[in-house]
Amino acid sequence: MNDRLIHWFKYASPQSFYPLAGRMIPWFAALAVIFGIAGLWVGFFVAPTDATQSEAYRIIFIHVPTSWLSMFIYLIMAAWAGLGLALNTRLSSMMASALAPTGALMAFLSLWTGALWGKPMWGAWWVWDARLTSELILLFLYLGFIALQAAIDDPRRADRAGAVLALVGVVNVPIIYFSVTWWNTLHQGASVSLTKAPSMAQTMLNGMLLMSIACWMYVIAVVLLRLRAIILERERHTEWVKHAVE
Amino acid sequence: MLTVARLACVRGDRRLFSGLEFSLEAGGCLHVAGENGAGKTSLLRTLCGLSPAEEGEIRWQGRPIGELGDEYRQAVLYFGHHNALKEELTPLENLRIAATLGGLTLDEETAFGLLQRAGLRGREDLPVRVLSQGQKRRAALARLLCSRAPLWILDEPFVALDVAAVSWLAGIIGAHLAGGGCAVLTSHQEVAIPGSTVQTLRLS
Amino acid sequence: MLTVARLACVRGDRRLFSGLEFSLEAGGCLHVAGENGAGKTSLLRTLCGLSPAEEGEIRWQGRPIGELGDEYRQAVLYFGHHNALKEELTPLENLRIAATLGGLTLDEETAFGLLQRAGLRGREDLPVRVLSQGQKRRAALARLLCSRAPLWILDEPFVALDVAAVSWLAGIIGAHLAGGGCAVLTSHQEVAIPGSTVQTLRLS
Amino acid sequence: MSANTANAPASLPSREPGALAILAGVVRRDLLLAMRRKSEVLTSLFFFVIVVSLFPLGIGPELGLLRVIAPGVLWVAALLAAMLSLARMFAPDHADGTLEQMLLSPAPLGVLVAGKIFAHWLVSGLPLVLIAPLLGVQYDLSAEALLILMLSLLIGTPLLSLIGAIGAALTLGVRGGGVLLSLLTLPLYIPALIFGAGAVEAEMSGLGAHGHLSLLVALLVLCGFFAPWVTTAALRIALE
Amino acid sequence: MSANTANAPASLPSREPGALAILAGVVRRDLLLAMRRKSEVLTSLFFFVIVVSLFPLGIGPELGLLRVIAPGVLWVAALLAAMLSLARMFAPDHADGTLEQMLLSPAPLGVLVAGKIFAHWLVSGLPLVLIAPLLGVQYDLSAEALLILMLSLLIGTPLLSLIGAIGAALTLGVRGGGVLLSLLTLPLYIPALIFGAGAVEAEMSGLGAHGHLSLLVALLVLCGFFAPWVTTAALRIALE
Amino acid sequence: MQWNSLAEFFSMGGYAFYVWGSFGVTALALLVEPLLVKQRQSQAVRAIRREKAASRHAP
Ligand code: HEM
Ligand SMILES: Nc1ncnc2c1ncn2[C@@H]1O[C@H](COP(=O)(O)OP(=O)(O)OP(=O)(O)O)[C@@H](O)[C@H]1O
Ligand SMILES: Nc1ncnc2c1ncn2[C@@H]1O[C@H](COP(=O)(O)OP(=O)(O)OP(=O)(O)O)[C@@H](O)[C@H]1O
Ligand SMILES: [Mg+2]
Ligand SMILES: [Mg+2]
Repeated sequence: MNDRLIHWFKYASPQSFYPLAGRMIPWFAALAVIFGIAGLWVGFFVAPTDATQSEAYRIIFIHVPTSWLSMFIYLIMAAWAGLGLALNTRLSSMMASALAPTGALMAFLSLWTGALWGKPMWGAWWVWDARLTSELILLFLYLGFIALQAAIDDPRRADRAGAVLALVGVVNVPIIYFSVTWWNTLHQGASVSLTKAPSMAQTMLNGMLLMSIACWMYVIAVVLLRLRAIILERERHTEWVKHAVE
Repeated sequence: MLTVARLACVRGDRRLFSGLEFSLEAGGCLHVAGENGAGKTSLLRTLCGLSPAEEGEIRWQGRPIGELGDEYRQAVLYFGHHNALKEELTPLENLRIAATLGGLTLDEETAFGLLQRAGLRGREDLPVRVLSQGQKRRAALARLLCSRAPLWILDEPFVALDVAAVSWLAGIIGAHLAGGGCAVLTSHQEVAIPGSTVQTLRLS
Repeated sequence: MLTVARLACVRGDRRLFSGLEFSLEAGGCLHVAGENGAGKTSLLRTLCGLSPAEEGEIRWQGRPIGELGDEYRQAVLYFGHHNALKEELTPLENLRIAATLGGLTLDEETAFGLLQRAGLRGREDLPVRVLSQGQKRRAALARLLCSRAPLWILDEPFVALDVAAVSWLAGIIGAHLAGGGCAVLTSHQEVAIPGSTVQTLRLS
Repeated sequence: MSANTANAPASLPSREPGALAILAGVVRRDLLLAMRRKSEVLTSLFFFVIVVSLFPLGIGPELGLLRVIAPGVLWVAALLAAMLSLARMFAPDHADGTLEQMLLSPAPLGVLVAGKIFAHWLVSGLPLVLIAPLLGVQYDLSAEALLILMLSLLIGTPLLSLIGAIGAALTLGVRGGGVLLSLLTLPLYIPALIFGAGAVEAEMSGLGAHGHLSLLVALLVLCGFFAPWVTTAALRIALE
Repeated sequence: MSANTANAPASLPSREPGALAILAGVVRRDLLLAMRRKSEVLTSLFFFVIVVSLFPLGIGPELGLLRVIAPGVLWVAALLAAMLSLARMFAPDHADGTLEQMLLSPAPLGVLVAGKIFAHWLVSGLPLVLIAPLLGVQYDLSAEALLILMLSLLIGTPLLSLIGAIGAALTLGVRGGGVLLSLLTLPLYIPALIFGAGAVEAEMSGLGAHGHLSLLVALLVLCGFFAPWVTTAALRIALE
Repeated sequence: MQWNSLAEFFSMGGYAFYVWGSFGVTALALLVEPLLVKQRQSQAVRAIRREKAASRHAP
């Protein structure tokens, strides 16, 4: 085993990661606030009014980042869980558990903002569109993962069971997406469809990017925070935790 | 045959035992004693490989049981608090199914004979549901009669049995030991196995 | 207090016993013995009024139990093979619920004290599911400590208990008898109740 | 009786609760169990949500079509959810011996049963009423239709619990209880389904839901009187 | 090993069965149990029939409308019926200790699991396939549509059993297993629902069901390979 | 900048409910989540402190 690997394993132990995470959190939180303010500024005060959607389109600045994140987080969560299952590293399983609630929140916000956008644009809070449906199912997958872990008392068992589920789910997500797309496009009887602005103004794109970065930073900060709590809960009988909590 | 070194067991936030050491030779019988909640059942499940050991090592014929896998499973017979009987089926059907799972095909005649030896004459064809507590237990124990596993792990096997059945069971275990097998069992009473001396391990 | 005359019990096409007669006075304890499947559990359930008697009569304070209805139910405490515990709830919650069903409101303090007497100190707040076999049994037995029924009907109450718990339970039963109650119980072991002589009824 | 003093020492602070206290006790117990299992509450709720959300996936996304079938889908889903939760009304208590203890309890069995039915509704009926509007929105129902939907479910779900209790008690410990239970309760549920879904449809087609709703209320009153009583009798038979 | 002789006297006529014999043994055992319980087979079948027959009562008797929603209703009903029977795939064996014995059995666990999944399909999937045409007739489906319906169910129901086994194994012995099971399996079932109902709809609208059916087959092959394996892993985790 | 007055900003071209509903709920969620996590953390810390105190008092 070479030195770098040992170094890596050192940080892969909850004991050494706990303080590291504690030092990282403020930086990411600060970045989240800075990018968030910048993004909101661009979104509300720089980006012009949309020709077809008037001001309602400004929901995009929150809708798109949350939608993207909800999908990304699931992938990352499944990767960490799979790593934990394969290598039996405690920290990666904890990372997966820490990501899930935030991912679920992002999925919920994507649905919520989407529904609030849909009412003025399509005249309905909800349509059974491919994208919407698969986002709803993604939320179910998150909830399943969280519920399964919560239902198992023994944390080690919870980690492994959750990992199996997350991996099965990650295979299923693309299948769902394509099945739903195909289902929907085959019988396009719906009176409404997703109308996208033909070419997004550069400022809009900037605003969206800034907000996305802000959301990323937020997610990292809050996930690290939750990870610290999980580490404490799980390792509460070890000496180092008793020492760390003075 | 079975060697246990520095074994520890944790349930919830409670450490039930640690640093447990014993070894068992062919023909040996270990009686695990201890008060309620001492961790006897937990120990037995760990010995079977059903629960992972928190610390320490369990070796069978000198090799860790984790490595042995199927080979170890073939060598172990576990009899727990649960009877592993289907209430809707008859003792006869239950026994034959259990034998199949144990890797053995049992024809009806043989199974019939084994149940009679277990004292279920005339009850072979009733659904287990209507049997008395002790009769259920006997039906479950009939499995021991057709096992070829050298290591028997029995969790409170004498519970709910009447006096005759207790001495019958002790005889069965004795024959198993005499044939070169070994056994780990728990009980809150004294255990006397004919033709064999029983080591006692007391968990506290 | 309890008088049984010409009682018979039939299960399926099998007559388990018939012409059974006994009577039990205040302070008396009856140990029903018999091999597995002799009909002990069936007898006890009939005595409670859970199964109807095939033939014969059961009288409480001189009146047939069928007539007494609620009054008899108030007088009986039945403890069977099943623990009547909810696995998801803690022993504390289980005990308080059992008390409510028994027509008694128990505050948390008292229930806590009773469980401690049953030897569950430190386990009051775990779900029953994770308790050991004997601890479950103890949690169920705690119900006896808050019962005001004069007639206790206990089916194999000593099963799965360790030695300390067995003598604790015998003491409880002894106190109940000393207070003028009476008890019917089954067991495959000898039963010794401090301060009381036990009649034995052997079903064959 | 002199025996009493032996086991209830003077220091034991206890009193005999009245019928109402016992009722409250049973309800509290069942709610506690439901909270502890969580699933109890969530099973029927989640089942309801699932069934309702699956239909668009099977049928297609046209809102016009979905709106037409919405009252039927929502009510059938509620009925199935109620039916599934019935098996858990008495069966766990039967399996672990608690029901025996209830029968041997000095408290009147009728009160215990009424408590259990009420708790069952709180746990598996009320949540459906509360979530129904959210699901109705997915089927593009109007605000008035949503209101009538909630109202019809509010009257209808206790009815389902009451009728179902009889079936649950009758099939207790019987082989093949599951099917039997549905076989028995289903025909009894049909009037509730017809009036319930009918109320929403009538509202949507502008006819007014009043007639349907008052019939539902009449059914509820009738069952409220008789069902606990019949259930008690059925329980005694089942445990004999 | 010398110990062997002690417990298997020469007079005991027995031989070690191969993997296939064990598979057959497990299937035979589960079928025997199902026959003994009867309800096993009937529950999911009856549930399927109920759900399908309730809709016309809730929605109204117009055949035009019913025909449009028929594929969706039938497939959703099949999916729910399969989902409900899942809880009984491993849970009874878990409760009475048989599953422990299976894990300790020298036979490969994968084979045992495959046997159980196959038996589950025979008991709760196949009957649905056979009864489906009868129910389809109630919804005025054409003969071709009925054929495609049966075909899609014939491919789809084993898929449901396979996917469901994973969920059943994961939620074994877990608090609130019931909801969790539906929460976990539902999202995984959706592709099967969409392609299955889609096949029938495509046939009815004259587009041809071929594409949908081949996708279903592809899914089945995929799951046939992986599901027993994943289920085995989940079972080991559940019993540790 | 396209807003002539604060009122115009808040009315969002008549889509106030939708726009502020989205942003408001999102902001609320993003504020509440860290608080909940913080609470979880401090609960864990408190449990550990309690345990430590208990083991110090025990012999
Ligand atoms: C509940 C309703 C909605 C949900 C669940 C939802 C979900 C999503 C998801 C998952 C994405 C990311 C997908 C991707 O990038 O491929 C997305 C992106 C987007 N959504 Fe929505 N959406 C909803 C409603 C709406 C509405 C009503 C509109 C506008 C009328 C809208 C406009 C957009 C736009 C413009 C994007 C960015 C697309 C891109 O950059 O690729 N969404 N939405
Ligand atoms: N999650 C948990 N938290 C705390 N303690 C636990 C937990 N799970 C199990 N335990 C304890 O672990 C022990 C398990 O004991 P086990 O079943 O091995 O006992 P046993 O020696 O077989 O007892 P018995 O003689 O009663 O069968 C019990 O004392 C139980 O209270
Ligand atoms: N349907 C039936 N047909 C024939 N025999 C039956 C039927 N139902 C029950 N029995 C028999 O009735 C008896 C019931 O016995 P019971 O449970 O009362 O025994 P017990 O004395 O409590 O035994 P144990 O000591 O094992 O608990 C058993 O012998 C059982 O085989
Ligand atoms: Mg034990
Ligand atoms: Mg008995």
